[in-house]
Amino acid sequence: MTAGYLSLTEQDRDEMLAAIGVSSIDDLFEQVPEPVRFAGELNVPPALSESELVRYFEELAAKNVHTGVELSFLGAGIYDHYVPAIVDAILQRGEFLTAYTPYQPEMSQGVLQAIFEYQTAICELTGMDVSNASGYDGFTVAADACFIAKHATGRTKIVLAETLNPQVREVVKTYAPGFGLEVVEVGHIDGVTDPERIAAAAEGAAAVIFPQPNFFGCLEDAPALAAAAREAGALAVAHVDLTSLGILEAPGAYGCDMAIGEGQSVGNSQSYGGPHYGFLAARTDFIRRMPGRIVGQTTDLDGDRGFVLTLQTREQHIRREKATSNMTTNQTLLALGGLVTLAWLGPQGLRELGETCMSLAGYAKERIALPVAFEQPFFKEVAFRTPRPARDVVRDARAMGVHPGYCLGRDYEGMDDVILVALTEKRTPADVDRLADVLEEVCA
Amino acid sequence: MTAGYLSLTEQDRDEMLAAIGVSSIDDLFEQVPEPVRFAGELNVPPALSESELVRYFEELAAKNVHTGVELSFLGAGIYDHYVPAIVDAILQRGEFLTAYTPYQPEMSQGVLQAIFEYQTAICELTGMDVSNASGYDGFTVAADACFIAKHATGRTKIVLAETLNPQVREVVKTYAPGFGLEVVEVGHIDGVTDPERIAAAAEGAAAVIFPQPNFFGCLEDAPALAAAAREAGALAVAHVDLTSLGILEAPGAYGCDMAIGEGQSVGNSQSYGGPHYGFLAARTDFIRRMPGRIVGQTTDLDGDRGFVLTLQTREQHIRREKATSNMTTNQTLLALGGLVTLAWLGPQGLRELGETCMSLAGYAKERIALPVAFEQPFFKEVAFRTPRPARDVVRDARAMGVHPGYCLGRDYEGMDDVILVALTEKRTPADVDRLADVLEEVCA
Amino acid sequence: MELIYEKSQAGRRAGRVPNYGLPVPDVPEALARTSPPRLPELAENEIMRHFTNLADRNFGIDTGFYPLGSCTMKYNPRVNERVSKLPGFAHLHPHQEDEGAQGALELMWELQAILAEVAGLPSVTLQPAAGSQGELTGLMVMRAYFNDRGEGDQRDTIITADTAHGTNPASVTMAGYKLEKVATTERGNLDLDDLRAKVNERTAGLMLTNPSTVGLFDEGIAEVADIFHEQGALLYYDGANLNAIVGRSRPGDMGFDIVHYNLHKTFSQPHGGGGPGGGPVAVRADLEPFLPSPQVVKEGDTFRLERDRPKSIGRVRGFAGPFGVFVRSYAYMRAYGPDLQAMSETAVLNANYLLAELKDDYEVAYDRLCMHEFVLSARALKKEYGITALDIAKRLMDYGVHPPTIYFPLVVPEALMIEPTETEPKERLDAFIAVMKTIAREAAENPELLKGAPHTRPVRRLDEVKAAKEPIVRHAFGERVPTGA
Amino acid sequence: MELIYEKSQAGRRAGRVPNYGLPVPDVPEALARTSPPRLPELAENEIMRHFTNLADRNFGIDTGFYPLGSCTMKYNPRVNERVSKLPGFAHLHPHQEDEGAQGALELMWELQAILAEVAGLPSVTLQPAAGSQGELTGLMVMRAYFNDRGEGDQRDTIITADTAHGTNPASVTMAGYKLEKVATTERGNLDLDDLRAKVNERTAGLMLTNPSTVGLFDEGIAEVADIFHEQGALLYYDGANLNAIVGRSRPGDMGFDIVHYNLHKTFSQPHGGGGPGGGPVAVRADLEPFLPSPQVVKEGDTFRLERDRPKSIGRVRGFAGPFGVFVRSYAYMRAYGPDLQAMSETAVLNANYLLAELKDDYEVAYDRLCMHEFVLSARALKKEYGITALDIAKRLMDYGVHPPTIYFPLVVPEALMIEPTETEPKERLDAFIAVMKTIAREAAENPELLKGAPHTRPVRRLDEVKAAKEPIVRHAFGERVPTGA
Ligand SMILES: Cc1ncc(COP(=O)(O)O)c(C=O)c1O
Ligand SMILES: Cc1ncc(COP(=O)(O)O)c(C=O)c1O
Repeated sequence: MTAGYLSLTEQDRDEMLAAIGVSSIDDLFEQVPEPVRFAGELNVPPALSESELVRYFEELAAKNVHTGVELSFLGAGIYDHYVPAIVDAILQRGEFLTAYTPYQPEMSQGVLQAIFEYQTAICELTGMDVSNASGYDGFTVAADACFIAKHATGRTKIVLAETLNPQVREVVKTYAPGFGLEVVEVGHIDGVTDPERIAAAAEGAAAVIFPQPNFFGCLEDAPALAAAAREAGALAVAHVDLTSLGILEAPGAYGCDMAIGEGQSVGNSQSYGGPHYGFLAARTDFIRRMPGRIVGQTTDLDGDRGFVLTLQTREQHIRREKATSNMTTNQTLLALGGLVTLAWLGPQGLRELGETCMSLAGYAKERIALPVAFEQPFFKEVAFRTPRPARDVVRDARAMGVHPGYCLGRDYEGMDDVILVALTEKRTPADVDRLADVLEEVCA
Repeated sequence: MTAGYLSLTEQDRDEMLAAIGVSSIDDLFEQVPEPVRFAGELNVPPALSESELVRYFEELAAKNVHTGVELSFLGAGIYDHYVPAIVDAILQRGEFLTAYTPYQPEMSQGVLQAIFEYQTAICELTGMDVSNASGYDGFTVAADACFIAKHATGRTKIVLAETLNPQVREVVKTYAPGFGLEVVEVGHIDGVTDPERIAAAAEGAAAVIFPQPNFFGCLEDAPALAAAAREAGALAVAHVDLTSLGILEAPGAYGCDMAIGEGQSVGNSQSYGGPHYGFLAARTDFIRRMPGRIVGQTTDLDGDRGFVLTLQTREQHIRREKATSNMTTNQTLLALGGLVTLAWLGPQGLRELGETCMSLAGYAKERIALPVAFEQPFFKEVAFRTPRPARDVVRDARAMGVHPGYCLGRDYEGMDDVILVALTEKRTPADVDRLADVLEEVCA
Repeated sequence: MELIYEKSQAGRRAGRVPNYGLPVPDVPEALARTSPPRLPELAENEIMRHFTNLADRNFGIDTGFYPLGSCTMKYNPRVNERVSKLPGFAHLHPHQEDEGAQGALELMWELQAILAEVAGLPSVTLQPAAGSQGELTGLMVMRAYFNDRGEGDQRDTIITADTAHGTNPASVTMAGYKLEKVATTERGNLDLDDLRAKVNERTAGLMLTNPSTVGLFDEGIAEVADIFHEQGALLYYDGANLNAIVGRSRPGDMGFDIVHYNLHKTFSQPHGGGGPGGGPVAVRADLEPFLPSPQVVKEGDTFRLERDRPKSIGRVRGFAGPFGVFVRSYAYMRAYGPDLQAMSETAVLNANYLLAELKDDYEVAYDRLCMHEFVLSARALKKEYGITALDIAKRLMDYGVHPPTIYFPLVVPEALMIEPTETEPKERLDAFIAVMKTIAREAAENPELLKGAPHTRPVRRLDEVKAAKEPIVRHAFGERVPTGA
Repeated sequence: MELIYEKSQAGRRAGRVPNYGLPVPDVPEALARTSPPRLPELAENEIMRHFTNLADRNFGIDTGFYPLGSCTMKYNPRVNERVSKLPGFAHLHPHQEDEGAQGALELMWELQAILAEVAGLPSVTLQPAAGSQGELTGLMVMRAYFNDRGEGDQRDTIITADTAHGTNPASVTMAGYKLEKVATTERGNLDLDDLRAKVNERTAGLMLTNPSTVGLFDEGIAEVADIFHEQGALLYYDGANLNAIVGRSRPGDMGFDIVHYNLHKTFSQPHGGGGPGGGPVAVRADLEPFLPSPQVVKEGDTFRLERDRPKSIGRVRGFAGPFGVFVRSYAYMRAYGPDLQAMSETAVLNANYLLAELKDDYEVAYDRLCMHEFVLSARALKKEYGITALDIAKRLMDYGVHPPTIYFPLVVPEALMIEPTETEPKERLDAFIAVMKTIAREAAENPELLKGAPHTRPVRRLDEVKAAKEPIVRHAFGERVPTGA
C-alpha cells in the first residue's frame, strides 16, 4: 500500500478489477484521451508520516508570531476574544465535523436544528426577522446585501460609509461590476459619518451600508444614518459587531432593513483571517431574496417537529441562473461555534463582555499618553495619534514584545500617524499598562 | 449565582428548599454537629473566569521545559513516542471521557467492548492468555504481580533483577511489608542479568521479575532468565516495553507466567509521569487471582453477543478483605489510548516502529564519540560513559538546548559518569547529529 | 428534541467574563440596547449535553458510508485538525506584519505550488471561500482579461453544459454574463456540433466540469478547447470532480485556462455540516495579473503579501483566504506526496466496482466505465412500482448509509449519483451493494416500506413543502410547538 | 457490533512510522519475535468509525443524567481538558530536571495547599493513583508511624464500619492488618458502644467515610475520634464522599489524622469509563515524615522534588503522581475559588430535593435529611411484585437515565444509592423524579416490562453469570460468535 489514507489491499484491488472486467487501473483511465493523460509523477514534495508531518507543521507554525507570543492589540475587524473550550469539544465531534450540507434532513437533524437555533440567535441579536445559515465572511455578506438591495429596489447605486471596514468596501467594489452596481463612498467627519451627507448620497440608491461601531472604533449615530437611508428609499444596512450587541441597540430597533457582519469575534479563532462566518439578517420582506441556506421548521409524517433546508427555490440548484446567489458551501461549522459561544455567554455574559471591553478601552484612553485621533464615544477600539509614523511605532514596539495595533494609514490618507488599539476581555489592566509604557518609550 | 459550574437559579433553590421543608441551606447541614462545622470562608485563591484560567495555566505551562522546546533524549521508562491524532479525537468523545466504570453493561457496551479489544491486544503482544483492564501504571503492576505470585505459590520471597527500573523496585519494596514479602535484588554483570545468579536467588521464591529490554537499554537473555525462575518453582514475570514487541519475542513464548509493564509508550503523552496505564497479563492459571477489572464476553436475552465486567468475585466489592486487590478505579481511558494506537500501528507499524527506534539507537552508538557503558545488544536506549560527571554534562548540554538523557548515577552506584540516551521515532538522524555535536562540545 | 431556547431559564448561566473592576464608560442613550437579546440561558453542563444530543442526531463520515455524489465525502484525517489548531496558526492575527507571519505565508506558497502542479497551470490565488466563489472569481478574471484586451463589451456570453451544476449558471449571472447552454451527447460528452454553432466572437468562455457531473470524462475535450481558443475565448474548469484525475490528467493540459479546486472535496477539508470550504483558482501565466489581491510572493527567502496589483480584479473576501482550510488541505497533500495519484486511482476503482456490481439491478444512465462517480436512474422502478429516487434514498437511511445525491444531474430522470471516494474499504462497498440489491427487491415486493422510510431515524420523513409554504425560520419564543422524538 | 479484529484484513494499515533509511541492528535470534501479534489491520477511516460507533453505545455525563451513588458524576468542564493538553504539561518528561519543571511543581504545590485547606490537615502527598491506593498509602503511613513509635507489632487491627466500601477491607488486608467491623445504628451513625468494646491497644486505627456510604453525616464523630485517640490509634478518612462537605466541615476538624481525596469524584477529573483518577492523601503534621517519596518542597521562590526522606514509606507509584489529573482538578478548584462551598451546598440540596420527592414512592433506608446522596430500598417492591433494584436500574435505561448504584451499601437490602451532584439543573431532577414515579407504577401494573428491561439499548439484558462461568476474556481469532445489534 502507498502513503495516505487508502483502504484497499492488493487482493481487494485485484478482486475489484476482475469484477469490473478490466485488468488494470490504467484500463479505467482509457476514457481519458491519450494526449491529455498525465504520464509522469507529480512534482510535489515527498510524503510525510504523521509524526514527521506534525513536526514540520510545528516548525512552520513557530515561524509565526501569534497572539500569546506577542502582547497584541491588533483588531480592525478580527479580534482576540476568548473562545470557550466547549466550542472545540463540540465542533470536533465527527457527526458535526464530517457531515455535508444537510440535504437529507432525516440524517441531519442535529445540524439542522443547530442552524435553526443559530438563525434565532442572530435574529435576536440584530432585531431582525430572518437570518441565513451563514455567509462566507463579514466581507462578502456586504456584497450579498447589495445584490438583495438591487433586486428589492430596482436601483443600482450603493452608498458605503468610508468608516466601514476598508476590506468590506473593496469586496463590494469587486462584486459591483458583475452586479451592474455603482459604488459611492461617503467620507467621515472627525471619525464618524454625517447623517446629512448620507441623506444626500442616498438619493436614488439601492442601499446604504454603514458600520456600528465603525472601523475607527467610534460609535456612529446609527439611528440617524438608518433614517437618512430609508427616507431616500434606500435600504439601511448596518454592519455590526456581535460582541457589541449586548450593549448597543439592535439594528432592527432603529429601522434597519438588514444587519450584516463578521462573526469571528464570537466563537472563532483568528486563524490568519479565516475560515470564519459572516452573518446576514433581514426583515421578513426580503426572505425570498436571501442568498444561501435557510433552515425552516416543519413536521414529519407523525406530526412531530423537524427541520429542513427551506425556500430552496431561491437557490442555484433549482433556480440556476435566476438564483439569489451561487452559494452552496457556506460556513456552518463556524456559525455553530458562534451559537455555542452565544449560549455559553447568555444575555448576561454578552453584556458583561461588552462592558469589560469598553472599560478596558476607557482605561487605555486614559492611561496611554497619546492624543486620541477622534474624540467620540467608542466601544472596544481607540485610535491614537503618534508623534512618529505609526509604522515605525509598531516596528519598535514589536521589538519590545508588544504589538500596539493596526496602522490606519494602510487604508486612509492622512492617517499615517494613527494607530488603532483593540481591547478584548483577554487583555488586562496590567497589559494596558505595559502597552502604555512601551508606547511612551517608542514615541519618545 | 456563584462561580463554577452550578445550574440552580435563586428561584430553583427556593422551590427546592420549600419542597424539602427547610428554610435554608444551613438547615440541611444541621446534621453536622456544631463543633465540627466549618464556619469561615476557605482560604483558597480567588475564582478565575475561563479565559483568565487558561492564561494562568499557560503561564504555568510556560515555566516547564517540555520535549519540543528542548531536543530531549530522556527516556528511562517514559518515552516521547508519537501519539496519533485520532487517539485524542476518540478519547475526548464525551461518551468515553465522562463515563464511569461500566457497572451497568447495557449502558456501557462501548467501553466494555473496547476493553475486551484492549485485553486481546495485550494478550497478543505478550503471548499471554488473560489481561486485566489495566493497572495504575507500569510500577504498581509489579506489586500486583507479587501479590498474585505469593498466593499462587504460597512463598514469600520476591527476586528482582537490579536491571529492572529502579522505581519499579522501589514500589515493590513499599508494598512488600504489607504483603508479608521479602525482596531480594540480583545485580547485573556488564549491564545484563546472569541467569545463574537468578537461578540461585530464585530458590524458594514466589516470583522473579526481570525486564526486557532492561533499564540500561540492553537486551537480557530473557528466555534463560525465565527458565531459571521456573526451574526453581518461582513464577517468571517479564517487565516489557510494548513498543519492543513487534521485534522482541513475546514473554509467553519463552515460558513466562506473567508479563507486565508501562503502557505509556503506546498511546499516552508523557504528562510529567501520569496518568498512564500499566498492563498485567498472565497465563490462564492465574485468571482468578488477577487484580482489577476484567471484561468478559457473554450473551443477552436474545442470545446476541455483549460484554460485561466479569469474575467479580475476585474484587473488593464482593470479596472485601479477601479480594485479590483493592483496586476499583483503574486507567481505562489511557488503556483505550493504547488500543487505538495499536490499531493505528497494526502489526506492521509496530514492527517498523521498533526498527526505526533501533536503527536510530544504532546510529547514536556510532555517531556519538563516547564509549558505551555496556557492550550488549540494545533496543532503543544506549548508555554512554562521560569523561565528566553526567550531571554536569546534562546541565551544560541543556544550556545549549539539548537534554542528552538520564543520569544513571541517580539510581546506581558507580554510574555517576553514565548517561542513558533514549531514541524514539520522533528523533531524526539530524537530531542525533546535533546531540553528538553538543556532547562532543560539553565533554571536551 | 427541545430547542436550546426551550431549555433556557432566566438567571442561569454558563460562561463568566473577566471583570477588572474598571469603570464602564457610558453609551449615549440613543445608541444603547433597549431590550436584551433572548439568548439561551443554561449551565455549561446542559449546553454540552444539548449539542452532544444534537450530534447524535446527525450522520457524518465518521458515522458511516456517505456516498454523496459530487461532494467527495472522503475520510477527514484528525491530524489535519491537530495541526490546524497549533497556536502559531490558530491565533495568528490576519493583520500581523508579514515578518511575523512567515510560516503562514510559506505554507500558502507551498500549497499553491502543489495546486499549480496538479492543475498544470502556473498561478494560483487561494482567496476564494468555496468552489462557487472560485467560479465567480474565475469569471471576474475572464472579464478583466477581456477588458484589458478591449474585448470586454463584445464578449458577453458564457457557455455551460446542460449537465452543469447549478452554481455555474448562477455564477454566470452574478458575474454579469449571459448564459448559453450546450447539449450533451448520449455518451455523455459535449455535443461538438452544438458547440461549434454557439461559440463565436461574443463568447467569453466555457464553464465545464470534467469528468462531468455524470461522472464521465469528456472524450472530446481537446476539440472543445480548440473550438473556444480559436474564437479567442477561455475555458473555465469547475474542479468539483478533480478527485477523479489527480496525477492522471491535468486541466491545464486539457486546455483549460482557469481552474478552481474545492479543498473541502478533493483535499479533505471537513465540510462541517455545510462549510467551511476553500476554492482556490489557478490560471495560465498571462491571467496572473488579474487574480485577486493580495497575493503571496517570495523574495529570496522571505514571503510577503503583495497588495500592489494594478490589474487585479480586487479582493473577493477578507484577508488572504480561509487559512485554516489551507493548513488542513496542505497536510492532506503532504501525507500522500507524489502518491497523490493513488488517491484518484482508488476513487475511480471504487466507483467502477460499485457500478459494475449495481448495473444489473438499477438502470445506468450511461453504459461506460465511469470515473470517480456514476449516476443510476430509478426511472424503471418508478414506472413499475411507483418507487422514486427519493424513496430509495430514504430507505438507505434505515440501513445506516447516507443516501447518494438525488435528482442531480437534471438530465437524468430519477437520478442517484453515487461517489464512494478512495478512502472506503471493499467491505463497505460490498455492504452497500448488498443493501442496494435488497432495496431493489423491496421496491418490488414491499413498496410501502420504501414510501414510509426512513423508519429508524430520530424523525420520520419530513414535509419540505410545508416548510417552504409557511416558513418558520426562527424560534417563536413562548409559543410551544410539538416536538419530535 | 463487530470487534475491531473482525474488521481486520491482512495488509491493510493506518499509521505510518518514519523510516530514516538507517541500517537496523540485528536482534539476537533467540530474542527475536517468532510470530507477529495479531493486532487489528484497518485503515484510519474505519478505526475512527469503529470507535465512534462504540462511543455511540456508551453513556456518559455528556449524554445525560448519571446519578451513580458514591461516584460523584458531576460535569467535567472542557476547559480542564484544554489546559491539561498544553504542551508544557502534556509533553513534560517526568525525569526533567526540577529547574525545567518549575511550572508543574508550582501547580502541584498550589494544589496541595488547597487540598490541605479543604481537609484541615497540613501535609499532602499527591502520589496515589486513586482512592484505593490512597487508602493503602494511608495505612502504610499508619504502620510507619507506629513502627517509629515502637508500637508496630502491637497495633495489628483496623476497624471499619459495616457500611464501608469494599476497598476499605481490601486495603486493610493488603496493608497487612487484621480487620474488625463495627456496627451502624438505626440512625446511620457508628455504634459507639460497639466501638468502645472493640477499640483497644491493639487497634491501629479506624477507616471511615463521612458522610457514610448511606449518605449520612455521623453525628457522633467527635466521640468516635476521642475513642480512638484515647487509645493512641489513628483515624483515616475515606474521602469518596467529600463532595458533601467542602467548606462546610473539615475532616481534620472532625479528628481525622489521615484523609484521602478522590480527585475524579470531588474535583471533576473525568472518569474515562473506569479511570484515571487521583487519590492524594493529607495527614497531620507529625505524620508528614512518613508520606511517600518524592515530595514537592518550596525553597524561596523555587520548587524541588525532595527524594531524601528517610522515614518515608517509599514510593507507591511511578514519579510524582498522575500529573494530568492534578492539572484538571486544580483548574476545577480555581473556577470556584472560595465559592467551593457552594459546590457542596448545592450537591446536598439536590440530593435532599430528590429524597423529599421520592420518599413517598420508595422506601427510604434512613428517614433523615441526607447529605449529597441517599439510599432507597426496593425491598417492598420486591416482596409485592418481585421487582428488584436491578429491574428498576434496567428500566431507568429505557428513560435515558443512567441507573444509580445498586446493592450497595450492603446493609440496605435492594439498595438504590442516588447521588445527583451539584451540576444538575432542577429540570433534570424533576424529570428523574417523574421517571422514578412512573417506574414505581409500572412495577405494580406491568412488572414484566421491568423484568425485560432495558428495551431500548443496543443490547438487551446481559447474562453476567454465564460470563463468569465460562470466561471469555479475549477474542478467539477465527471462531465467529453471534454478534448483537
Ligand atoms: C459540480 C459542482 N460545481 C460546483 C460546486 C460548488 O462548490 P462549493 O460548494 O465549494 O461552492 C459543487 C458543489 O457541490 C459541485 O458539485
Ligand atoms: C466509599 C468509597 N471508598 C473508596 C472508593 C475507591 O476509590 P477509587 O475508585 O478512587 O479507588 C470508592 C469508589 O468507588 C468509594 O465509593
